[in-house]
Amino acid sequence: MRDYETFFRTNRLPHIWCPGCGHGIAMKAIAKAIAKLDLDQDKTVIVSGIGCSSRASGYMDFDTLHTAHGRALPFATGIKLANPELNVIVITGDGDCMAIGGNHFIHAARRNIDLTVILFNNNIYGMTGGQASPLTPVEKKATTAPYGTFDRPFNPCEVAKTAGATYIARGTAFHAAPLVDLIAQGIQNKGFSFIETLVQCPTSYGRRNKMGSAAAMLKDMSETVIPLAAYNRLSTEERNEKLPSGVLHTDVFPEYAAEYAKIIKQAGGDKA
Amino acid sequence: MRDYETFFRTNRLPHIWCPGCGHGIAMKAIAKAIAKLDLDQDKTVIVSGIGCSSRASGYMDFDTLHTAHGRALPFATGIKLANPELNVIVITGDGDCMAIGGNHFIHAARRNIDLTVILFNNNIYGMTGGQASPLTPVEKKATTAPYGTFDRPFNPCEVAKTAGATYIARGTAFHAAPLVDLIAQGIQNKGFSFIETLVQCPTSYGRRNKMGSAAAMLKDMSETVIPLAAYNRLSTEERNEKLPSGVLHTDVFPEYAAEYAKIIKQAGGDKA
Amino acid sequence: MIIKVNARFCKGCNICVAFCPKQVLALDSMGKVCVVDESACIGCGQCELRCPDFAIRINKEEKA
Amino acid sequence: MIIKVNARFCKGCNICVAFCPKQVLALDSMGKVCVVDESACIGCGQCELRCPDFAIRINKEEKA
Amino acid sequence: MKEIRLSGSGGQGLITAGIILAEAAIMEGKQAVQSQSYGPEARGGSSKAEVLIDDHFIYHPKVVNPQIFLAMTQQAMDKYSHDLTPDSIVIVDEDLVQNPHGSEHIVKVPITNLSVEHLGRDLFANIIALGLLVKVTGAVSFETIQKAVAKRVPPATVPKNMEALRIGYESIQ
Amino acid sequence: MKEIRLSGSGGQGLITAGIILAEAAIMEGKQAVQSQSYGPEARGGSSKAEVLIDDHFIYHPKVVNPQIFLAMTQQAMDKYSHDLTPDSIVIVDEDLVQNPHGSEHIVKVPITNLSVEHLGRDLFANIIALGLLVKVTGAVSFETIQKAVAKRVPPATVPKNMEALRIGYESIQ
Amino acid sequence: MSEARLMQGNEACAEGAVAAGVRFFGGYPITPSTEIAEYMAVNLPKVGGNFIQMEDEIAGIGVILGASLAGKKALTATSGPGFSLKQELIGYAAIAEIPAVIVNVQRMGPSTGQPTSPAQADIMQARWGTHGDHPMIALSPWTVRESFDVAVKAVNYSERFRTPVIILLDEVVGHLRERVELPSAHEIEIYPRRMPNTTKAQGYKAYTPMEDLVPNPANFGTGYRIHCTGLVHDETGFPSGSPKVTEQTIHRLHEKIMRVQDEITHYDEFFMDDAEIAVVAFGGTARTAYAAVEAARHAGQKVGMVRMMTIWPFAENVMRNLAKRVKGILVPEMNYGQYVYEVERAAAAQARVVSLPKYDAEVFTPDEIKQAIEKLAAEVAK
Amino acid sequence: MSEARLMQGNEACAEGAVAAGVRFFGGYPITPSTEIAEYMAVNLPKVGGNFIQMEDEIAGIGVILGASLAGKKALTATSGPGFSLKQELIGYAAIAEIPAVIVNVQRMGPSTGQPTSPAQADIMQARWGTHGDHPMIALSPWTVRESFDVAVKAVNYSERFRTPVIILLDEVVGHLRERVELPSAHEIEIYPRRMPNTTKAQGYKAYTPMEDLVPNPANFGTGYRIHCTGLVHDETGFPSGSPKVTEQTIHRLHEKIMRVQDEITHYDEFFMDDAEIAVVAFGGTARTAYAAVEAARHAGQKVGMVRMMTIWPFAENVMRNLAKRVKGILVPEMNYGQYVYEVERAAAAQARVVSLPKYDAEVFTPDEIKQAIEKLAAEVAK
Ligand SMILES: Cc1ncc(C[n+]2csc(CCOP(=O)(O)OP(=O)(O)O)c2C)c(N)n1
Ligand SMILES: Cc1ncc(C[n+]2csc(CCOP(=O)(O)OP(=O)(O)O)c2C)c(N)n1
Ligand code: SF4
Ligand code: SF4
Ligand code: SF4
Ligand code: SF4
Ligand code: SF4
Ligand code: SF4
Ligand SMILES: [Mg+2]
Ligand SMILES: [Mg+2]
Repeated sequence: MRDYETFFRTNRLPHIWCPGCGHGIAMKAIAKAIAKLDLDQDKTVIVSGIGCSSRASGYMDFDTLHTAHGRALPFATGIKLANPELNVIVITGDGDCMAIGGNHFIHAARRNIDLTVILFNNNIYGMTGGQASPLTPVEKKATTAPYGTFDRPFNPCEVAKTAGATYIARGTAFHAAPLVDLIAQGIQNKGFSFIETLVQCPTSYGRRNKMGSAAAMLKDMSETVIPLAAYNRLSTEERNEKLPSGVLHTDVFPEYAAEYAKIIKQAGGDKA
Repeated sequence: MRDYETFFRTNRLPHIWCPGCGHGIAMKAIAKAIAKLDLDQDKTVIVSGIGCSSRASGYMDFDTLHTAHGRALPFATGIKLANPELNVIVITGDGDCMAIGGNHFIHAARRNIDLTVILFNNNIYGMTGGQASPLTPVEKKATTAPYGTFDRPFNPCEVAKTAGATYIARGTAFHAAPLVDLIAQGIQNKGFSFIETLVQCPTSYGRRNKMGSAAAMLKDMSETVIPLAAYNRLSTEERNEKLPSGVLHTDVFPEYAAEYAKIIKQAGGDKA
Repeated sequence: MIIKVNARFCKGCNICVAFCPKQVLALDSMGKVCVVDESACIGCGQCELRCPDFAIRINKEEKA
Repeated sequence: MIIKVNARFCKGCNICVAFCPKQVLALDSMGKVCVVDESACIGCGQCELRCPDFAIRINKEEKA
Repeated sequence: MKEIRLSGSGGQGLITAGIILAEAAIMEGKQAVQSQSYGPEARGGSSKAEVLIDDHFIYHPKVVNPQIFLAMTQQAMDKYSHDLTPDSIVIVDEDLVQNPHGSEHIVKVPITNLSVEHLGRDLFANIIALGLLVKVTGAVSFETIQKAVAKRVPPATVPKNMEALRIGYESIQ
Repeated sequence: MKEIRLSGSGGQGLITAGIILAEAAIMEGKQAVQSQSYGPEARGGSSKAEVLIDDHFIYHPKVVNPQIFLAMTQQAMDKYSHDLTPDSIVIVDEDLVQNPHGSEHIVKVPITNLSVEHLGRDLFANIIALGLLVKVTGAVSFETIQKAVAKRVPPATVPKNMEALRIGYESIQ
Repeated sequence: MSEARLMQGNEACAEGAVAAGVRFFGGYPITPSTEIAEYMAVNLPKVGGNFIQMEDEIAGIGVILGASLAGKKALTATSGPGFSLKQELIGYAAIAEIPAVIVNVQRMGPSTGQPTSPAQADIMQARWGTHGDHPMIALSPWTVRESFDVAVKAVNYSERFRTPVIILLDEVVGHLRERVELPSAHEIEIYPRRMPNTTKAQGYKAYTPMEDLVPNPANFGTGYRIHCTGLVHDETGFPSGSPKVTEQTIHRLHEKIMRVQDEITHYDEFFMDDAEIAVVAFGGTARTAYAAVEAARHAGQKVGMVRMMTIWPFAENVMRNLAKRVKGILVPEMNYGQYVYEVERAAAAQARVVSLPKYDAEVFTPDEIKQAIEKLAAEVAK
Repeated sequence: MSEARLMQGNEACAEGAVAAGVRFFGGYPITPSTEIAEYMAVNLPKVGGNFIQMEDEIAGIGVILGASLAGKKALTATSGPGFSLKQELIGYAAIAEIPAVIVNVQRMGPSTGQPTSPAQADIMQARWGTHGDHPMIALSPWTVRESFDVAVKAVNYSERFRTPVIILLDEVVGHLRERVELPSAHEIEIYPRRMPNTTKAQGYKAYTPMEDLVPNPANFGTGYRIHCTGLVHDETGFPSGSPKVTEQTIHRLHEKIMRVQDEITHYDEFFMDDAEIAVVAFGGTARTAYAAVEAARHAGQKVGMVRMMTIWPFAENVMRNLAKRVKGILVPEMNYGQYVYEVERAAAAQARVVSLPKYDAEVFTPDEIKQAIEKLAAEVAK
């Protein structure tokens, strides 16, 4: 058994994601990051919303919380504030986080509350069978975009940054090894951390968009996503075709739970 | 009678905003902008949410819609799509737009749908009596921040930009004359336009924060808010104390309603 | 200059008074704006510009 | 190298096969991964790294 | 049971006055309830506060027979006086209520002006009104109302508020 | 009334097969309903499709007495066979269902393998099963099922699908 | 009538809505309603209409209310979790009198529950889900064909009464495919958008009730410059805090629908002539109930069935009379017992009312209902 | 008992919650509930608790459910529009069995309605507002002191049954200031957070029901590594699609509360000994009803009053018996008639049940109720 496998609920495996689904790769990376940091398994909480990606909480052997669609962040905020000693990790999907959960996302980032959010971005609503998400690229097809999408997707890393996140990174299922580090660094950041993880959904996205097998989709990622340094060397035009990976942004700001602790102190509640 | 006054429902005036409330100044600027552009009064729609600011819709003589708290943008989106020949102007507050309505805000901006959103930013929940909003500056007091706020406010112009708005400006009630132009330009932009308008709330914000009279609050604005060009000349440190005004950002992107019209054409529905 | 005040609209917020460069305006005992020195008015329109209540208006002297 | 396959977990997605630089792996008729040339394996771990189902594992030859 | 209604415009401090009156009654061991109703305006508009004082628990918490009706604006006078009876005592700020009505028993006092004149600002009109109300109703003793006011207002303003109370109390015979 | 249940794993195309069967029945002027049930998996897991065919309107839309039960995986065989009767005919993919049960009348055909062997991929197994079902049930004529399949599948795949139907139809006597 | 074809309930519902003139759909995907959105995405542009996927279900109803105000007939579709989220704005539509149709393809709840399993557990929510007093029209089809018809009716009622109308589909009917023959366009009666009957110059007020108690607020962009709000308002459409106006407005909202309650109460009776037991059922459950009643008849039971299409307003008179006609009423529903509360109330002890709840995420079998019929028959025979 | 003082209903409610152990408040301001949030903002930090203002009402309930899972007793407060928005997650709390208290200070609706006007029009919504089947406990205080007591009870019930509990305040009581004497700390009984009774090694399952049918899921961070979901789940807490598990789970959710229904049904009787007419009332309306009943008694009517504190579960037995004791039941409510539906059902025609609705955004006067009593008395005398 690999060390990180102690973080799986092995009796619930194999998971029910489709053959070739990238969510399994991303989940493994989280487990590895936790192993790497040697977090206390009993003091770590995984919170998710609803979606294929959000099933991950059920497979991971921590206190785990599978909330409602889009609502992982308010729950996670409550957990963190109620017990700041817990490591709170949020697993979410592109629909869960950026569509229905968009407001919670920007507000959690604004508060810089110490949560680590890993967005499993498969560019689609996987669970409900392939509807467009706010991260579906222009011209891609979806069951609710039968003529191709035309509204621009968000850049979730930029949204997180503007909203106030203090650690932002992008990784992919293809670049599975460096992804572990990106997540680990996010967990270590005392503040709101966001790791966009590109994953393939061969079933609800790849097939409809004729992107080939899961392996072919991973291959695509390997070409499209390049290290930030390399990306920065590209011309503006060249950048249109590419996405930077790695740590994209860090900043230092007071963390919400810690700041509130000060207020409790100021009010005398630390002695209560 | 001033030309722009034809855009008021004079039988509903005087309005019920408090003495010295900045919302009246901002509303007047919108009416002047409409007068300046000579918009068809019967083809212009004002949509608002709920809040003191959102009362403006009741005073303006167009088709007007006073929706629910935070929901002005979905309604406005429906109006624009259903009848793209209408000019749709949205009046909202900092709570309405950036707290409960935050998700609709970033998504409407993302779609670049042709709406003009004017945020009456008084840094507080005026209507409910002075609770903190996501735009309340750090350390200011509010009834729900009796020990002073400590979570950073959004910069709504930056949020709009990252989300995809194609026209972004900031004005103030003090700079009431240039504000008219900023709004007019926003209306002219075929896409999502956002004008943050700083206004004073002497009742629920100024008093609690010992900011003096309405006039004193306006005076403050006159010092804090400076033209973008001047702002750009400041050092990073100096910028912390100031806010830039004027047109902060423009961009060109396909507009949502127009793009959808193409889809209708593609599907043959233009002949239906 | 003709300074027109709509007393029904005026809420006595004092903004016009504060921003008038010529001390033309003041609040009366009922807390409404009043013109104390019309002749000093330079017609700059600052009062009208920022009155939140559409309660004061400056008209250039009309000919005829 | 010891290549361990957990057939119960393997969903036959072919990712490991596609990314193996040495053509060590293939899918069998039941659509599960199988090792066709264990000796060619260089232990690079690409297969294990990206298997979404934790179904394949590369162990360096254990001593004793 | 004493049934008292205080009315005026938002910002005149009548709700605070009502609260203080109710608190004073409690200090004297009585039962008291206080409620209010206001319009959509944050300032201005009309608002009313009602105070009921009794020796027994008060069930229905609103004024049914207004014994004392205070109006600090004409608008409030008109809006909240529909149920006055011939026995009701109507107290008005005589400068702000041009047309008091609803009962024969009308007490006119230049409440706001007294505040401006004697205390420099209109801010203390509500406490002057409170002094006046105590005088008219005898709902609580003057000592108690003094204590109650002192407990509620910012310490720095206690002397001025005591003065306001006295002005009100002594404004009629 | 004909009551037919098709079961297997998500992605095997059994719901499509059920739909085609129902459409064929309608082409013959009959009443038909089709329903399905599936687990939480997007692919894999177990799913079933049910088709009822009758001359009259069909009220209760689910199989009550499964006359024909098709199982394309062992898991589906086990999960959806609880209500089989001695009269039920059980049709299984003999390579994928090691342990068929629930009735004496068991028809074993290497459905998926036939698809791979004759048509190069396992993709056509559902249509082969459909041919087989038509043969066993006589629910619709072979001509009608050919028309129904041709109407549903992408035009380019019609010949292969016709071949699949035939293979299924002829796979038993 | 068009040619017979196999069609899904959700699809028929969407097609019916379009046939009734719906030209705007806004929504958010959710099982088991997503096919409606998907149908609209493909087909609305073909008839010049708009489909928009919104950021969440709240926006999904907000956008259709906006579109409706701008003159387009509009619909959204969802399931339980989304229906809960839409409640605030359903109330908005009720008080602001905006025509709109909300489809709820019910699934097993509460919360995420069992997304792919059938239920009829949002019956009471459809009536009482939003805060404050308001009337509600909710219709529940039992066949695929009727999903089409109900959609037409729902759109028409929403336009006629200017009120939100709920279509309570359930997973059984929504996902069922069955043979249908749809009416052709000329067979479908369409209630057109109400228009102002006076000009602005004649003193038009947006919310003056007509004889049928329904006002004619002008579509936006037609020159009337109306004001629409979720605050209590008077005939002008502007807020009013007056007790009289408040009372009148809330009362009128109810009365405009309740005065024609019998006209909009749709139901079928089967085998009722000599029935001593009645089964009251709706939606997918009614299909099974029919099979059970038929079987029980064959077995000699004097049992009939009343199948409700109109769920709300509650069929007060129908049920009151029914209780006088029979000795026992059985109410099978795929929930813990909801509609039965109202039946019991209306029956006023005139007949024995028995709940037959089913909440194991499966549909009833005919046998389960038949047995309950037999049990009830035995009980009332005593 | 503490010293007598003047206190507002909202304030007393907040203070009661803190006294019962609430250490977490998340919410979003809305009239007329905002004072509760404001009280918490000031006072929770003083006792080491957390106040957080969230971005909307949905987040307001989400955050308290998270805090509750992490071991803090938690409360949120809102009014109609926010209560509608919270419905989805109220259902989540019900099925995931998370203790939480939701205060709804009712105001006039639907939609924005009349924000500062009193109403009791969310009675049915409190029971049926979310999708799917679930039980509900809702309590409504009628005095300021009882607002404190009800808060304590609500927190205790939410912990004891691990279920969301609704406090149905109305604007009348929420904004009323009155003389109160509060109990001192040692007089308040607190139901502590339930804790696992077995270790992980002993095969602990988070959702195994105890004898009282309530499970003991461990607080997060205590080493049990539990899984919590809004899907239907079995004793382990993990999702299950089995019909048997589904049925058992939904049934248990109801039964854990319904089995002690009588114990948690709180009400008062006044003047009932020889009453022929009963007035059934709750919240602010009950105060006026009391005055009316007292006046009617003075005028010689044989009228009594039953004042309900427990609104849900509905006091089935109390009402059934009441109908047998009196000839007529009058139900005054500040709404279009809601609670009366249930009274009418339970009365089963044993007594004449009359609704006295009030929906003009004003409170009842004693006279209005007294007249209705007299009218009813005359009717039943015939
Ligand atoms: C309130 C609510 N709305 C909609 C749904 C239906 N739903 C479940 S998952 C999902 C989208 C999932 O997409 P994403 O978050 O990208 O996750 P993925 O499945 O792609 O991993 C939707 C719309 C729901 N469960 N609840
Ligand atoms: C769903 C809902 N939640 C809360 C409220 C209460 N509410 C009304 S206005 C408002 C905040 C207003 O603040 P802002 O948008 O900044 O407008 P302002 O009054 O400051 O102009 C709130 C919280 C409401 N009406 N509806
Ligand atoms: S549908 Fe897509 S996201 Fe969901 S499990 Fe399958 S491959 Fe993964
Ligand atoms: S409370 Fe503030 S925002 Fe509202 S009307 Fe008064 S000054 Fe304006
Ligand atoms: S600015 Fe306007 S409202 Fe204020 S005092 Fe002057 S005239 Fe009156
Ligand atoms: S126009 Fe200028 S000078 Fe004249 S009153 Fe107004 S502010 Fe003063
Ligand atoms: S990557 Fe894993 S699941 Fe896919 S074929 Fe290889 S071993 Fe099997
Ligand atoms: S370790 Fe490398 S070489 Fe060996 S099987 Fe895996 S991918 Fe192929
Ligand atoms: Mg996704
Ligand atoms: Mg504001």
